[in-house]
Amino acid sequence: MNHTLRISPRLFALVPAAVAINLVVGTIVKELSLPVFLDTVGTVLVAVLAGWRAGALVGTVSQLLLGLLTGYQYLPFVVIQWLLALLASLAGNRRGYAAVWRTVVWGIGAGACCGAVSSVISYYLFGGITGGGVSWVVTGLRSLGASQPMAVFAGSSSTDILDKGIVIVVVGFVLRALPRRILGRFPMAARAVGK
Amino acid sequence: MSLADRAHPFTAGTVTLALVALALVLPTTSGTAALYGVTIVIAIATGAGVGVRRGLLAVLPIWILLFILQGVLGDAPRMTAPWGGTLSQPGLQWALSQGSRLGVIATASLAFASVFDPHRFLQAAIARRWPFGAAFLLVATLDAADRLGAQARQLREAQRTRGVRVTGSIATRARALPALVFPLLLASLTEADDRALALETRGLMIQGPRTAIDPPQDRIVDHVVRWCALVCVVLAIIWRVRS
Amino acid sequence: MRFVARNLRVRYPVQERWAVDGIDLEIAPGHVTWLTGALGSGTSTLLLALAGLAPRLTGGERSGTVLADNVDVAAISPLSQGIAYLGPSPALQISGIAKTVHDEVAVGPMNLGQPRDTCLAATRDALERLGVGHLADRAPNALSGGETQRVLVAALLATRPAAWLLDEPFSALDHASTVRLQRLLRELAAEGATVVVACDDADTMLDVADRMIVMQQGRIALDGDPRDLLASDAVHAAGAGSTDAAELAREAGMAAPRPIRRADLIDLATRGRTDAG
Amino acid sequence: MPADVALRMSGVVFRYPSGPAVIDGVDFGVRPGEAVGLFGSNGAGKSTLLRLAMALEHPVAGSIETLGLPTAGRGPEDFAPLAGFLFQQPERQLFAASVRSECSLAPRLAGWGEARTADSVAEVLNDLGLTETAEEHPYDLPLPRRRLVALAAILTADPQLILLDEPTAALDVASRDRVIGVVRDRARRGRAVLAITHDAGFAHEALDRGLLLDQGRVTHDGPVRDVIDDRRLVRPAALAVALALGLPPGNDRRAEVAGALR
Repeated sequence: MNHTLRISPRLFALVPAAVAINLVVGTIVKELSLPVFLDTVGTVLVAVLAGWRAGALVGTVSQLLLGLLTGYQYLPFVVIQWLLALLASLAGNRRGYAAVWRTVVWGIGAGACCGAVSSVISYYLFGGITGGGVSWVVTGLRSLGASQPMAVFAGSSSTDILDKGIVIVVVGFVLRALPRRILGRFPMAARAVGK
Repeated sequence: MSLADRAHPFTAGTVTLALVALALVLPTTSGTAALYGVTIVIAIATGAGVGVRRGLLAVLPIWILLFILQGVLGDAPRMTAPWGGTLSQPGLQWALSQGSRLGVIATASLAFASVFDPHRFLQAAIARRWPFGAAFLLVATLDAADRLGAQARQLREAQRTRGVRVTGSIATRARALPALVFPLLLASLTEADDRALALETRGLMIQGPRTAIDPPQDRIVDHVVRWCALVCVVLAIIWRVRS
Repeated sequence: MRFVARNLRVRYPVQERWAVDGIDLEIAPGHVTWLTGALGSGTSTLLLALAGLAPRLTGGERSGTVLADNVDVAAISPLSQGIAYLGPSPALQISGIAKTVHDEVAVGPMNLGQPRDTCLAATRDALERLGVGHLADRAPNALSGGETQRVLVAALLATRPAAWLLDEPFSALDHASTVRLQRLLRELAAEGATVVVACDDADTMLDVADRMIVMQQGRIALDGDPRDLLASDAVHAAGAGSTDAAELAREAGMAAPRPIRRADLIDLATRGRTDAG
Repeated sequence: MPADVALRMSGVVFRYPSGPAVIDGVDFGVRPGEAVGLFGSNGAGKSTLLRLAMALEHPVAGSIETLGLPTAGRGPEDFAPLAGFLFQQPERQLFAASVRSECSLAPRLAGWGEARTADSVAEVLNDLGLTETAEEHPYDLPLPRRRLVALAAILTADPQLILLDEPTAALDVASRDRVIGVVRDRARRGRAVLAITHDAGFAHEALDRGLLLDQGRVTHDGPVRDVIDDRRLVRPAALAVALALGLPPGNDRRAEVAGALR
């Protein structure tokens, strides 16, 4: 990020806010002890409103910040944030947030892709271990006799489909309920909900 | 003020990155295990000992799973375990090396986090003519996360006074989610425009050189330590490539 | 700094209505100009346009010209041209990069790249002049609304601007702080600065403003001496509010020109009472 | 079932863990039909007192009864909708896509039927002059209007005790008069109001009684005009003229003073 990359003041205001949303929504969900993370709402929201590059930037800064709180052993998973930003923006260009069922379809699709990539990462870098809920699923499947790659893939993608799927559905609800004022300021949002 | 607090922010950063790089580069289990020991010593010596405990907490679950998945359920050749069962030889080897690698990364980064002062880092970045945008983004994000966190706590109280129940069955708690999350998103998006205005009117978008108000001291010892860390990493890479 | 607006029209995105709908205006240094009007009259938009922030940052469109010392304000970052703008919501304008109030006040000079000792001297003077020296070591996020407002004015003062564009700068201040800021605005104008204040409270601006501009639906409805306008019916007719005393006198059926200060109304009321008694 | 006293605090002491006493022995009550103001400098404990009344905080000593129910062992959701609480920057809790649906939240959570909810929402929106913006998105309204929506959203469930923290902050004159009207109307209809304010005009026009708080103790409890003494709060013109003309408390508001001046 150097002087040449002319980031508009709006992006300098939006990115910190979106990273804060990623962290704070994740904390709210943890406090409600719900069985999902939902720590990528900010990434998806900005990817739809300001394009996948902005979304990827939000994901990257979120990962850097998370590293300060929980350690940088999960830094390689920043790739998932980039992928999710790309898919969220893609969905936006194809009116993917216009109705609940569309968000569910895109949610499952994005969740499966993210799950697949994260299982590859966790398989090669962590031998299928990442700590947290998904690893216990993997261990369970392994002990049932599933092969290591199979267990890791099934474990990662099932939890990611649930988590990323809910994030995209939630962002869908938000986008469809945005005031005219914000829709006017973010033309991509209007297209994402098919207005 | 511990050693780590007094050191120049870039020094603490460089040492941390060096340890992480070494953890990824060093091949053998004995190498990564030794490095984990070195990391613990450095953290405690420089007054960032709290990073050791936090790092341990972060990787303990991973170690247990590594042992089960790789050690117990790993492939042949097997070896007899002290309690009579069998363990996978390569699996255990891999678990120990990967486990200690993750231990180094977690301990180093959490030790660094415990002494990281974002404002001091920003002053250092300004003094060294780093691109202001990147340093600003990191510090402004930490600030935004604090503010939004406080806003979320107030919102939870406000919605409870309107009758939203946040405890009880999983369905009740899930139903509370929109009331606890959507206002934050709407407020953040609306206020992003006012924030953008403020960034402009406070001069944070000016491209010119900036003045560091109280830049941290960058002593000779800081330079020496940074160079040493760099040299270690380069040596490790050369050694790894050659062997 | 002299502002000249010619046939200025400004509109926000998605909105058909022009928030500022054809304004010709000249604002000279050395005076305090007070903008007022009902909600939606366009005072805030005019301030944003004068600062070069609308439409560059707010989106939407602008037609006509706004010149600050013959330079079009649209292209420049206000602070680097000596224009200090303070928006209506204080908390959102804290920089987010300062650990203490002292560093927050130093953010302006820091960004302008002024020499370090100049920055520190300007910061000290500004803290003292706004009476917020005792907050110097506090965290900027932990201040009350009023304290935040005073710290922001100090932060702008530290850059020694030639022009001040302030949107509701008194909104969160208690009585003592209001008096202090009133005095400061008078001093800044006397020192040759151009001061423009959008404010909804006539009693606060009565003894501060040299010139009163009442806006209605994006146009200038009235432009004159506050003391004359506030005593007349014109302000109410233009949808704005006069002072508390004048509004009470009007509700009591008194004809214009009416008393605009509380003390004058009391004299009138008690003298009227003794004559009748 | 309105209790004879809407809010009672006896011998209340409150401190944050290992901190000084923020509320240091407070006894007072608010009866239905009363509109009471809480005055005092920043840090005197005003907000804490309001939070204690809504069971957002609990005292270390003494007892609090909100609408006849002890707050001990209860949370704010147990008092909704009988008690309503307006926070500072209340617009930050809005999330519905229209003013009408935002205002329907509290009544629905209280289990009201559709018809009863719709009637209550219509009435409150009319009181606050928001009827024509009922289908608008709250975030499309200017900030003062959005704040009125937040106030409307707590009034639609008809709370018996209305707790307000700086209800007229950042409002334009027209919106402020709406708030004054609503507070006086609810008091007249037997609801109890307890409001923190630094707005002398609102205090004089809308409130009857004033409690002055200093370092966690009530140092004055009497007619609100005693607290508006030009030292702490600048007297509005109506009060100044009323005092000059010797008009008694309760007959010294704007309308009466305007009449006397004719």
